[in-house]
Amino acid sequence: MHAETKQHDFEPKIVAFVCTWCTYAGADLAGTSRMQYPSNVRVLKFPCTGRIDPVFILRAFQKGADGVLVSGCHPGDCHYMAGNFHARRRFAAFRALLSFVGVDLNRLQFSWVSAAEGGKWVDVVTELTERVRTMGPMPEFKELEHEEQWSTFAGASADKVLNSPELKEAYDSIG
Amino acid sequence: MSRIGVFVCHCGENISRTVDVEQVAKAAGEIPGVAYSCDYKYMCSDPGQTLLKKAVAEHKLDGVLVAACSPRMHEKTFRKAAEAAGLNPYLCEMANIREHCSWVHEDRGMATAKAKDIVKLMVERVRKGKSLAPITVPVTKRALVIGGGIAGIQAALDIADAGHKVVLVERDPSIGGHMAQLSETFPTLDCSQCIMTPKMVDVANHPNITLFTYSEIEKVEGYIGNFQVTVKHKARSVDEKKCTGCGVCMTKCPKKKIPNEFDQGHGMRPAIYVPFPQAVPNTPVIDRENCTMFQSGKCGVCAKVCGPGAVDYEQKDTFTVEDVGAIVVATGFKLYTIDRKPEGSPIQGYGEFGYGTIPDIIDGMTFERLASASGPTGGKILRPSDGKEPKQVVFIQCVGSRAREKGISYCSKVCCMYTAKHTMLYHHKVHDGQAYVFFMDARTPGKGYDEFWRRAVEEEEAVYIRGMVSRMYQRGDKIVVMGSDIQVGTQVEIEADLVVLATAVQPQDGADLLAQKLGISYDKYNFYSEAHAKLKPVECATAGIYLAGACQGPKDIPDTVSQASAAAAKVMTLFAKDQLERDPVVAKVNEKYCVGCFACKKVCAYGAIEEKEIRDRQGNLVKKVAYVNPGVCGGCGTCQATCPSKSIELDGYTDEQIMAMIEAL
Amino acid sequence: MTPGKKRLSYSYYPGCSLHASGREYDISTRALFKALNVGLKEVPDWFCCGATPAHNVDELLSLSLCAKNLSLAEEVEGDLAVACAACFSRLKTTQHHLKEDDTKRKQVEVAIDGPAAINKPVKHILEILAREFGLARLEESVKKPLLGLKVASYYGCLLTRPPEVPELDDCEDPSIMEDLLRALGAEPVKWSHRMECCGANFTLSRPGVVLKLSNAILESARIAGADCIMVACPLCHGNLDIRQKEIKEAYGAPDSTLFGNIFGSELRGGSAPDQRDVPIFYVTQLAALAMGVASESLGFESVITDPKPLLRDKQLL
Amino acid sequence: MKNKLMHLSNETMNVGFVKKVEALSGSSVRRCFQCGKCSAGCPMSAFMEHPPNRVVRLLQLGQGQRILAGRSIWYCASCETCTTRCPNKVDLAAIMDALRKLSWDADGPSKESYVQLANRLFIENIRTYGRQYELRLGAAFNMKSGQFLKDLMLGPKLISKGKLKMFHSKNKNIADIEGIFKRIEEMRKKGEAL
Repeated sequence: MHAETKQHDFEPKIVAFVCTWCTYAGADLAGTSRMQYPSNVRVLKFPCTGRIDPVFILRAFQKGADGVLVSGCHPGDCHYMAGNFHARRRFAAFRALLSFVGVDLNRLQFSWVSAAEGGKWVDVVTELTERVRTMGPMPEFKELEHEEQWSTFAGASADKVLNSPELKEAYDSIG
Repeated sequence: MSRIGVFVCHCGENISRTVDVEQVAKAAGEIPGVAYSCDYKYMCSDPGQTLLKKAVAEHKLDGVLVAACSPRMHEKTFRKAAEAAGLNPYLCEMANIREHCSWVHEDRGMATAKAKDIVKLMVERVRKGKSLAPITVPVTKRALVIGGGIAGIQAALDIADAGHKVVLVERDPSIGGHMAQLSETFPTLDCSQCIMTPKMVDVANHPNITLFTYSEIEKVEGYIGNFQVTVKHKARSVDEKKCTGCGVCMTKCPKKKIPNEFDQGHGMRPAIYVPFPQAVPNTPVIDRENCTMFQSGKCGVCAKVCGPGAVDYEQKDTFTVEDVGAIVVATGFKLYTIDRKPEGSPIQGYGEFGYGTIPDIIDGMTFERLASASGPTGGKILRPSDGKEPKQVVFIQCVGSRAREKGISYCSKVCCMYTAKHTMLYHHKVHDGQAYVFFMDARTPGKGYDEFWRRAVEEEEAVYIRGMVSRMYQRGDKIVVMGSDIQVGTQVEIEADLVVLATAVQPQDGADLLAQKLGISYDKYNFYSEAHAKLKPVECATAGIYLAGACQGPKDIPDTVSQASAAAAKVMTLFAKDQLERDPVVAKVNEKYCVGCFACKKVCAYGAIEEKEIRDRQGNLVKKVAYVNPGVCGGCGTCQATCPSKSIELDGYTDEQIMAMIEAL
Repeated sequence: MTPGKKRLSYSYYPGCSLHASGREYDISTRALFKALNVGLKEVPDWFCCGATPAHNVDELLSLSLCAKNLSLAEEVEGDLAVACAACFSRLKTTQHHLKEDDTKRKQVEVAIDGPAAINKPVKHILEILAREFGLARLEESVKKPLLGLKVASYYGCLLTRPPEVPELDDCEDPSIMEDLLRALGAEPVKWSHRMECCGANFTLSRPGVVLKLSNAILESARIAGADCIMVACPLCHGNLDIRQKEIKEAYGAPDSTLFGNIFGSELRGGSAPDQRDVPIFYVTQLAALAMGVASESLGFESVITDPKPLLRDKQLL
Repeated sequence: MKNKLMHLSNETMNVGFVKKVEALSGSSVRRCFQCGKCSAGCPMSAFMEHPPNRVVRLLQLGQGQRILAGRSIWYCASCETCTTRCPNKVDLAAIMDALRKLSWDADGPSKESYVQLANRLFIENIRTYGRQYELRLGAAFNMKSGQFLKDLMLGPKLISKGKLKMFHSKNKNIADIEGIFKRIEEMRKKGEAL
């Protein structure tokens, strides 16, 4: 039987950002094939990995994710021709940045999973879950969030953010 | 959105077995903004859909979430139902609690917890969703067909017969392609030219077809329904309008010993020539590399003898831009050569066959020309080296094909059949001759195909030897063929007079370059990729571009013609409407914030982003901003993730929606 | 007998074996037909059909010999009944070839100096019993049902192959023997080697071949739990019966083959190798026994692998 | 011979021989596409150096001499399994018959094999007696094959069981048989029959 039937002290929260054409379909295939994997993962669907803004990843860590998976079509197989290439370059830079600020890169995984790779999806998710489980919770960004509201998307409406006079001035000066 | 309805499906027992659906529905009902929630055995069933519609009306819902299977399964179903209930279909979403939850987890508690989470995330998505309207684009009802072989001809004729204008572009001086080169065709042995040339003439005479031969595709812009294709018309050096096709220039041309490509280099042609007598159009071209006039400036005989004065040495390449709504790609194939290849080429020739240095080792297409009544030998089977009639002919199948070591692991599909045909043609023409065929497998799926092959063996007395040839070398005027018969279990040696190689079918040279211009994908061999191997075998992943014939993969004539007609049918389907409707998941620019850096333009794979000038009332340029052409936008969202000022947004996947979902984690 | 139904009557071609090594087949056939009140009149002065050796090296001779026999049989009233599977196969093959091939027919007619009787119906004893006399009537006529007798019915090669020639039964899954056995009250066993070759006429030239092939048949019958094997061919009978002792010596305990050494005991459930005698019966012997014919007139004394202990055990003697 | 390099040409492929086989057997040789089903079911395959499918394959290549040089054809039991199961209607049993006849006629190297000897004695018996005389057949076989002790213990047993007759009477119409043999020989001499 699978690991999920065991009781663990720590159940990490894993967020997966996936493209709809390859990895989402691959995860569907894992389902139709009745494969089993840890239930820790929450999937967010995007049209393409090219759509995934690094800010999403930061925000996910902030909002309680202990591990993040980004997964899309294999290079060359992008439904949108080149979106995954842009994503690859973007995340290569982003990883360096994360590493620089001291985030353990073992918490963030990039994998290519095609629509035919249900088994690979299971492997990737299982591996990441178990790895993050051994690493324990990730407190850094969460603490940060309590300290300051630095994002326009921090739960508050845009009005509230624009309440600061500096921002309002800046906003009015545009266009 | 403050009145959201959540519908949790049991999917029989598929979901309810591991997920407590009642709890999920109850938890959903407690999410702020959810006005109604319930669970039901089969949401996709007719009563299930009715339940949804009724709930929308009764509870005045302004957004709907169905927690059930994958949206890839039933999103359309429920969006239709929502639309019928008066909601915008894009305000209906699905939470996947089957494929991503109940089927992959066994622990009921954890699966239920996960299902609740998924529903929570998706409720946020619905909450931030926007009404979207489908996008319409106009359709130019004019098609472009690239390639004038049997595939292109068939597609062009079908589309033209349906009443649409067609532009047919062919790279060579005449249409006809490989089929015009063939002698007789399997499995009926009817003469290829007899069935091919009437179709060529039909193309030339069809009022709806504009034929450009000796022309190539230079540039492709636009999108489905609205392509702008730049066609390069290579300088023919003969004015097509003036030329009457009398042929005097060809007879008078002093340079006559140029190997004719149409005869695989075994016949001769002059420097001003038509490739073969039935060529369409019957207008010659000057082969400038071999023409004395172009090489040394001294000659000009053709211009002198030309009555209408059609020869024009000054002619230049010209370009036209064709507006078309659909493109059929039918560029066909070439044959693998066993020559030694320059270093670095992925495909190596056959050193064990002497790298093609033995003149009497020929390929299948050359044999076709030898067997053809219009060929260099007038239909007599005579070997190239000394013109003698070969009495022992060895055919070798799978040369290049199914040879991983040569870089080709696919089966070329047509060789088994045409080799069987060759043995028959040979037997008909050389009664006392003996044909041998070395083969690994005889692959003859097709109507009447296996019977045809068996006829070659049983009635036409071809000796088929299961086994391959290891080496060939010249001994006197014979070619020693060293092979094996794995059924007998011995080595076999044959002293052959002629050896015919069934060489692999490969995509045309430059297939990759054309694909890049068209924005279509191709495989590692350069064969063009269809959108789906089974269900979309004719369409490219790029909308509005269709495939026909061997450019997609090795194909015989019946399959090619079928696919060409299928591609034509797809074009006609597209042309049946004046406007094209498409999914409104496209990017939009907030011109107020856009600073005109055009980072988005650089990353857009579709070329959908244009520069737009914003002017004041006086007409002074205020700033330049990006503009997304909704007809071209593919909806990947790369631009949005790239935009530094966050002023471009993909409908259906806005930052607001995604951030709301992340917040709900 | 059904009232008004004509008494069945046949001409009879016994063949060489039935007058020699297969005499008990002939004896029991005659006894059975008498018991069933079916007429049987031997064709006078019949010749050897040529059997396998003739067609092996000289097809024309083989066809001519059979054609000659067929025209001799024309003189006797009734369809031609044949007991020997080999003779039956040769006679049917001859008719089949001569019907299909005019050239061969003409050559044969020259050789036998007369017309070939290609339309004389040729019937195997099995056919006569199961179809013409009929299983129902046979069942009615049984006086001493063969209760508790587990029989492996062995068809061999020539009764059914090739299908267009004997036209007796399904060529890969026949049931005529089993049907017959059931009618006689016996229990046909399911087994694997019903149609395998026994080695046939190699008994003279290559007995080693016969030992190997026949051993496989006997083994299979034993594994299936059969008490005995029923045959319809004197050659098969010869190989399985006369050579049974030799087979045991060659392949018997301890199992001399590597396979036998390693797996033999497992296959047999850990017990010692099964060395049971497997008596071989002709179909007519069993049928006659069930009809209550005295066992003394069934030629059991000629059989090498003595069937009497088995029959006594089953209280059939 | 079995694995020797095979030179193929119009000269080395004996098509005439193959045509004879086809005429005698009434079965096409070329029709075989070498699926191997005949060899799969042949009870004698293990005893043959060329299994049945290879016999046909060699015929397809006009290599009759390779077949006749071997003993495969004499190990065919004529069980007809191959013919019955051939998916392509090749009558292999008949082809085997034809090959044996041609080997017999050609005085082939295997003519005096035990099988051949048994066949010859069998046919001689028919010519002399009209019917089989099993005792003589066995005795003559043992004499001629030099296996004087073969089945030594079996003979007397069979005699005592009445399975072998000591004496055998000729058919009354034995002249008819001689006529058949004579007329066949005549036809062959005149070339009216193969």
